[in-house]
Amino acid sequence: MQNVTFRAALVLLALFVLTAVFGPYLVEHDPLKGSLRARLEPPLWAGGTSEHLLGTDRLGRDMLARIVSGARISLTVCVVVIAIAGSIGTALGMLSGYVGGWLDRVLMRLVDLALSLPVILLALLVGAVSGPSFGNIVLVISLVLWSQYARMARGETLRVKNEDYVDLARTSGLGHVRIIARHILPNIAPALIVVATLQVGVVIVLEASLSFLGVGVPPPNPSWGSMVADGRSYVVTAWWVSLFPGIAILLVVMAVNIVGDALTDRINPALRGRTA
Amino acid sequence: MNAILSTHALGRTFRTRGGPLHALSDVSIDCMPRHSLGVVGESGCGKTTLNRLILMLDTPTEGEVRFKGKPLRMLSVAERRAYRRAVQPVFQNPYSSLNPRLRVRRIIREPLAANTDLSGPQIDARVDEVLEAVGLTARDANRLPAEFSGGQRQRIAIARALASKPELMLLDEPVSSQDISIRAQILNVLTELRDEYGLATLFVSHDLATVRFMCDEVVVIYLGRIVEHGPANLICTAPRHPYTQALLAATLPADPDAPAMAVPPEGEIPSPLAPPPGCAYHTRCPFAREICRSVRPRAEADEAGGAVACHMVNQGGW
Amino acid sequence: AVALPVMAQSEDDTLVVALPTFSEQTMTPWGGSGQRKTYLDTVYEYLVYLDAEGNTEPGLAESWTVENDGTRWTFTLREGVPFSDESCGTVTAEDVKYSIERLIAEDSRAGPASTMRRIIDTVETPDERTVVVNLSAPDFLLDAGYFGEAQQLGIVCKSYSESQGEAVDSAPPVGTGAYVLESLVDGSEINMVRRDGDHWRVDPQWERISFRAVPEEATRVAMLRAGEADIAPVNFDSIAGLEEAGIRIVSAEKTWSPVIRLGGVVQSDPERFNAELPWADKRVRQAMNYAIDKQTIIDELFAGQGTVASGDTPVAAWDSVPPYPYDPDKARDLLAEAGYADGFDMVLKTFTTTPGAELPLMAEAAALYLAEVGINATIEPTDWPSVRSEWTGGGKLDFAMTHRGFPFPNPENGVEAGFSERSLFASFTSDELEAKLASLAAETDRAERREKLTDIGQYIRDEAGAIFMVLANEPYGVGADVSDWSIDTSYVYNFDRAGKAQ
Amino acid sequence: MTLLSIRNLTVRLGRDALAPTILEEVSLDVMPGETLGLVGESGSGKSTLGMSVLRLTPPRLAEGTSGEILWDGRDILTMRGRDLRALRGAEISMILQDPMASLNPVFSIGSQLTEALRRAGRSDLMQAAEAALAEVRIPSPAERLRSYPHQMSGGMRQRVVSAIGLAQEPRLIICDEPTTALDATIQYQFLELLRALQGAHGMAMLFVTHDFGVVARICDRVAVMYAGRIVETGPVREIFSNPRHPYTRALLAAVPSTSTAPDRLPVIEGAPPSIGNRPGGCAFHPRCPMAGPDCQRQPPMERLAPRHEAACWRAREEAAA
Amino acid sequence: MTRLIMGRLAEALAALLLMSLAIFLLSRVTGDPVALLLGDGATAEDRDLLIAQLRLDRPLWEQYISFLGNALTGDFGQSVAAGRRDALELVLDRLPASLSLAGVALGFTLVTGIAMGVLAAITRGSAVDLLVRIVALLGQSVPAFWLGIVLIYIVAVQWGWLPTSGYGTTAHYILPALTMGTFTLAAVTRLVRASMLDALGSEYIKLARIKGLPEATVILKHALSNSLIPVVTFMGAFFATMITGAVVVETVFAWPGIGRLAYESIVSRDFPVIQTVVLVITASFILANFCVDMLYLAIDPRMRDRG
Ligand SMILES: Nc1ncnc2c1ncn2[C@@H]1O[C@H](COP(=O)(O)OP(=O)(O)OP(=O)(O)O)[C@@H](O)[C@H]1O
Ligand SMILES: Nc1ncnc2c1ncn2[C@@H]1O[C@H](COP(=O)(O)OP(=O)(O)OP(=O)(O)O)[C@@H](O)[C@H]1O
Ligand SMILES: [Mg+2]
Ligand SMILES: [Mg+2]
Repeated sequence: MQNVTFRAALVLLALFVLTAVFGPYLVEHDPLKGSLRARLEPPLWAGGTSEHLLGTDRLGRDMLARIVSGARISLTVCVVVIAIAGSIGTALGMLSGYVGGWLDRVLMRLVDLALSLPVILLALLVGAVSGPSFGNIVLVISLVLWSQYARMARGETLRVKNEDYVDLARTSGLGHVRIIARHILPNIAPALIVVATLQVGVVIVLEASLSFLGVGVPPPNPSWGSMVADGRSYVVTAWWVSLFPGIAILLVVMAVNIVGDALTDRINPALRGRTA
Repeated sequence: MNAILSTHALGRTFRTRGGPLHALSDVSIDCMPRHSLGVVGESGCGKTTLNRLILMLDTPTEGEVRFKGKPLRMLSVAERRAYRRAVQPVFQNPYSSLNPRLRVRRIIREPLAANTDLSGPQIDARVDEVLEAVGLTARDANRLPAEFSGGQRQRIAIARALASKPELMLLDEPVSSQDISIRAQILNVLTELRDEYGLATLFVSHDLATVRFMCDEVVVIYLGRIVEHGPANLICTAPRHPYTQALLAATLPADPDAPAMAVPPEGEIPSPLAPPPGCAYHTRCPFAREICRSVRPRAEADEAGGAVACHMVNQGGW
Repeated sequence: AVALPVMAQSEDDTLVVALPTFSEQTMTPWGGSGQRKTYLDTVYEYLVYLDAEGNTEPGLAESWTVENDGTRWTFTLREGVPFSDESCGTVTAEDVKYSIERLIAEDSRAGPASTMRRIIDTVETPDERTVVVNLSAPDFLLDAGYFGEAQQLGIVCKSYSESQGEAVDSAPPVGTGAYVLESLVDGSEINMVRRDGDHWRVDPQWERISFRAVPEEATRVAMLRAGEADIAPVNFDSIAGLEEAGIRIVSAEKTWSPVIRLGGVVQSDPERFNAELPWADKRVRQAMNYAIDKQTIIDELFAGQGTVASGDTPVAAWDSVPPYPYDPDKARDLLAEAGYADGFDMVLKTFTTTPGAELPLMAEAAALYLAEVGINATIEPTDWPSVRSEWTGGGKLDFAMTHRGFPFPNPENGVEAGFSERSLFASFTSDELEAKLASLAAETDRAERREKLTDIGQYIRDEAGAIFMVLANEPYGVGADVSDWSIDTSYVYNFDRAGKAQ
Repeated sequence: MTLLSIRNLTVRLGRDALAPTILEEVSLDVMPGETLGLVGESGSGKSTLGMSVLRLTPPRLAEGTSGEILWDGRDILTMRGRDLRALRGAEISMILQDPMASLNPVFSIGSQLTEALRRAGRSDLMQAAEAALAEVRIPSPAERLRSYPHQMSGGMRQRVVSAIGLAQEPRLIICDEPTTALDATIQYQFLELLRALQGAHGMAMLFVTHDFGVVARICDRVAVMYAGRIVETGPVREIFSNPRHPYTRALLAAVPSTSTAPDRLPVIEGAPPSIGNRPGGCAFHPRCPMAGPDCQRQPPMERLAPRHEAACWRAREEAAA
Repeated sequence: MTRLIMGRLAEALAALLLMSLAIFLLSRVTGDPVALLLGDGATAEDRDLLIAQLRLDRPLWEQYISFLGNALTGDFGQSVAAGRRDALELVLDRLPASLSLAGVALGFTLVTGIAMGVLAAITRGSAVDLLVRIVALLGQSVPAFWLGIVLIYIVAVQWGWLPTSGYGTTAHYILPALTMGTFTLAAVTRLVRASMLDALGSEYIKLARIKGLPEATVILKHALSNSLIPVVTFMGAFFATMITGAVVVETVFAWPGIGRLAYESIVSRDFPVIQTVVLVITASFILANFCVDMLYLAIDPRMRDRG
């Protein structure tokens, strides 16, 4: 049972990545071009035409094309955010755990503070400073998420630091940098990968909320989150506008979580549930 | 003959929430070439602390460790490298002492690459050599630790220690996590290597029987202090300190007909945060007198080449 | 903060109006923007009212005259109109004078405060019932304009306001309207209850009017559908669905004007004129007007509720000015002529206001059309304060923005706000236009003024001072419990005149 | 008259008949009042055997359990909820290996102890708890009732665990390596305590350990396990003086002692097989110096002396040699 | 104990200071409220007048210092937009609505999450387990605003069971709390399931079973009490998520809380209110974390003996 779901999730994720990479070459419509005359057309089976399988949005753009190219945008946001938040969080967390002492205390307080940041307000402020842009979203979401990596990296570093092989490396006279690079980082990486996996969903949903408040991925580029946000006024009249990107989000989030859970089970069951 | 390594009134006090914790106090030992010294004591008595101080993983709060007569903190960079080559540890837990992400070859190379000037091929040759010395094969060098059993891992750890041709091996309970059949194998490997390479060993253990097997000389520690010190056969047959006697009594022989020992242990081990004044063992000692409660006994050397820190023994009290 | 609401107390008698915002949620006419008229108009009354055709009707002023080429207005007050607070008695000239002076005071936050401050010279009260207003510039439309129902000069009780001191903005309002404040929940509900006795002007059918702040349009629509709200402004896209569900749509006709304003073309001010812009060339501006199929945008995005605009604010005098037709070929020709055959890149900033949720959508639609003629417009969503401070900050702007053209109480002031060099908000002028405006300001003949105004409109249209888009309606969903209700013109909500279905 | 009789207990990793077996065809009897030692190296299945008796194995192993465990003639393996609960604690109890982990960290000693006493039908719970602590020689028991586990030393905790185990006066107590985590001197004290308690309550004890010293000290009888099977059982003196299975013999020889210091310890080459790749036939044969072709077949348990049995084709030869 | 509290207090002050500085700077560079307050047709003189009135003409550091100084005396300034109302009063007026909603949402999340987590743990690997985890995940993958709107349409409009929006009665809490709590539900469920599995596999649970305790006691008393410890650790973070989610949920459900106030004040550049709101939110986080620490002491005896 577990295995079947895990495989299904993996396949789904692979599809997601493939769609993000190759999808735009496969759909015939331009996700940015539409015709006002063909706006809000329902999907094929709900009375629409084969021209637009999943219908059209409020500017007459093809939903399928937008969902496909939205995959790329959402994936890019995820990857960039996770790369930024992950590297900052990991670096600080490792430092905190490795050095210890007052630095650890200060950094961990900072993490607590970051956890209690009213993120969305900050996002709004930042959004207001320079308008919503891809960079801002990434910045703001990273600002929220780095702390999770820092926590995990610190905890794991503390664990690994106490492993005898680290002491052995020290008795061999290895420098701190080498010890961190060779002995600590590779051994805390799996836990961080799990965090990263589970954060994919968080990022997508957070981006959607920011879009709702008007500081998400700027139009006309479609992200799944902004598509759901755009479609909220049509929940009754043109349900497909928000439902399809919503389902896309749902499937991906579900898949990454299942994969993430399975990874945790495999990599380090002690981390189960302690992430994201 | 000069000691490879010696400790002089070595002490380590940890600052903890509960106050100062004297993990180790006034410990002086000498590790002579080709000589094997055992350190026995129960959990928390400071065995690992001693090890870490020697390995420079921790710094003493009192006293010092000397390498061939020179205090560790005064070593030059080159001497430090030499020290790191000369003194090699093997730790208790073979699962934690091998980095699971590195192949065996990398693990064994590490001290060589860091502390010797050997070239790449020379190092590789050395890796193969030590692997064979501990009963593994050169092929094993390309595997990951996870592919080995506990006993094999401990062999890898020993190979790693052996690689830089040390003079002294520090063995911190190297077999206590092993099964009986594996334990014997490792102990044999260690004694064989010791004889073959002419190594000195400092063997730390909580088990008197293992120490007896491994060592010429034994130091008994209780709550961070040496209580008795002497040749292994004497300690295990005619212990004089009441604690050593209790420890011996508690080391149950695999013989249903063995007589119960005269001095069975009593009471709890006191917290190292609040060690009893005077002789730390007086709370559990059946022979304790008034003086034991107030005056800390000094270790006095005797004719057998040992020393006992006990008022009663030293004053011929019993 | 007053008492908590009396929930669900005879909902049948309560007219629930769901509004996107209470704006500043202050209770004095001068305490904030005109958006608060939604609820304040049930409390405060005006000197002059307008009928359905926009003609003036007596309000708290029984009669009035204008003299001295439009610079001296005399209002005679209606007798015996009582304030809701007994201690205030009836409306006197002193109350009116106080209300005017308070509205134009330096710390007033009312929308028209600065313009009014500029034109009002002195206010005199020769007797209890007479108020004389001396203007520093002629204004023939003061009655229908700044002093009228569509503006913010609600008449307050002087003694009450003064006794409240600084706190008056959040104190329960005292006016002469048919309702008084019953209770409020900060940011959520403002509940008005009908005053006892007959009212001189209206005969309210609803015992209570409850205003609810519901920022999310989808929620407002849900409230209408669930019968929780009786009246609520809705988006054009919601109209079809609501009508299907049996909800009536009542629109304020042509009350606002979605437009795309072009930055950096305040040509008479070197500080604010950016000659490097493609649209510094009139032909480019015209091309942009030709390129967009505005009728389709109206049909599709505005549910047909609007007409193609020929100006960037709703001004009646410009009704005769013909709008640009949709002619992409002509647009391409003009662009080519101007040297932009391959088009150019531009930034189009957009934002939502309430109402005005359609602006970003309109921007995207416009961008789709502009792309057809080679103009690549990048949409930059932002918020109103940001663009507004950028726009009013002066300097050579290099972007365009969507904007919501407001109806001005006095169209001449509106034209000045948008097209006079003096105004911070100006989006386009030229020396020629400045001259025309000066001539308008000096004109004292009523008919001539109208003529000149129309001429200005035609000029701005020909110069393509903006990308004129739509003259749009403002749709409200109205539930079955409300029998008749209408918005005559913008900012006149008539909630106190809403009928109740039997 | 046996107290507990285990018959052909097989435990697999799951229901599947091909799943790896942890225990294979284990048969074992415990007599009233006796102490049976169960020795074997890590992974040989000692804990699984102990847990099976109380039906405490995780679901996957429970599914794969077959055979019989008879208690008063009733098969524990077929018991259901209420009967099982009546059995646990009151009839058979258990002391676990890790004194640090076997007490619930969030409840006081007193509350954990009274839980067990309440089941025994005691009404004077506090006094009874105090007495129970006093019996396991915990100083100032009244105060200790209010302590939390983390406030006690390992030895004390293990004594509390035994007090809980004994609270309902069971007829059999299973001890799963209860002293492994203890210091030598503390282990000694604890063993003495257990012996005394056993004497006082007259209960039988199944003592799991891998330490022959402990076995020699407290057991009447020993069962030696290797790779999920019992390879030899017998009275403790028999086993120590006359071990018949080569594995038992090798194990005994491999233990260092304080009384002698040989140059080399006799060793068993190789390592115990991990579950899942146990060799066919006698699981010990790849490491056995005496193995022959017949060792490819599983040797039956053979009676060598009245109470001494071994499963080895060479058991008799050995006696002769 | 006192040391713990003093330490916390010092940290809280530092955090508040840091936060106030960040917000101050961030809000000042986002443009000023002047443009918004000026009527159409205003001139440059009008603008200068307003700037002077709002004291925005003074240097930034001076503005900040005077803000800090006033804040120390409890004066957070007056709202620029909302008719000179006292900013603190404005925020405190809205605080109860937000806190009560977050409280109800937190309660809902905890109760449901714990129940689901326990259920999943004791049926580990079964279809029930999978179902629970999927249901929990659903919540995490649906943006709150969308869920809110869909819930309004289904529950309030279609079925007519609950009010669509607004504030006042108990019924008004249900949909927003559900919406707000759903996101963290997955986290709680996951956490409880994991720690419950740890607990169920632990030695002390074996001991409890060895005692012959009924299964319900074993699970609900012994296992659950330990599984709740990690939940408590994360409660501060959950609370933070709730308050953060408030901006969205309060907007959708027309809830008069500080989330929306904050949003509106940002949109109108109402500096005093922005600052106050953010500080109040930060302070409430710190308070919440402090409560969590206290709760920790209550639930885990091991903590009581530290420091
Ligand atoms: N970093 C530290 N901080 C505080 N106390 C410490 C630290 N390291 C060790 N101790 C304490 O010092 C004492 C000696 O510890 P050590 O690890 O040396 O004992 P040991 O003899 O090796 O015990 P074991 O047999 O359990 O390994 C113990 O009481 C331990 O708790
Ligand atoms: N739930 C389980 N799932 C999978 N394998 C298990 C499980 N429980 C036990 N085993 C395996 O069964 C074998 C026997 O385990 P058991 O704990 O009974 O050994 P033991 O003799 O008690 O060992 P030790 O001396 O280390 O306690 C081991 O190889 C173990 O890995
Ligand atoms: Mg140690
Ligand atoms: Mg076991």
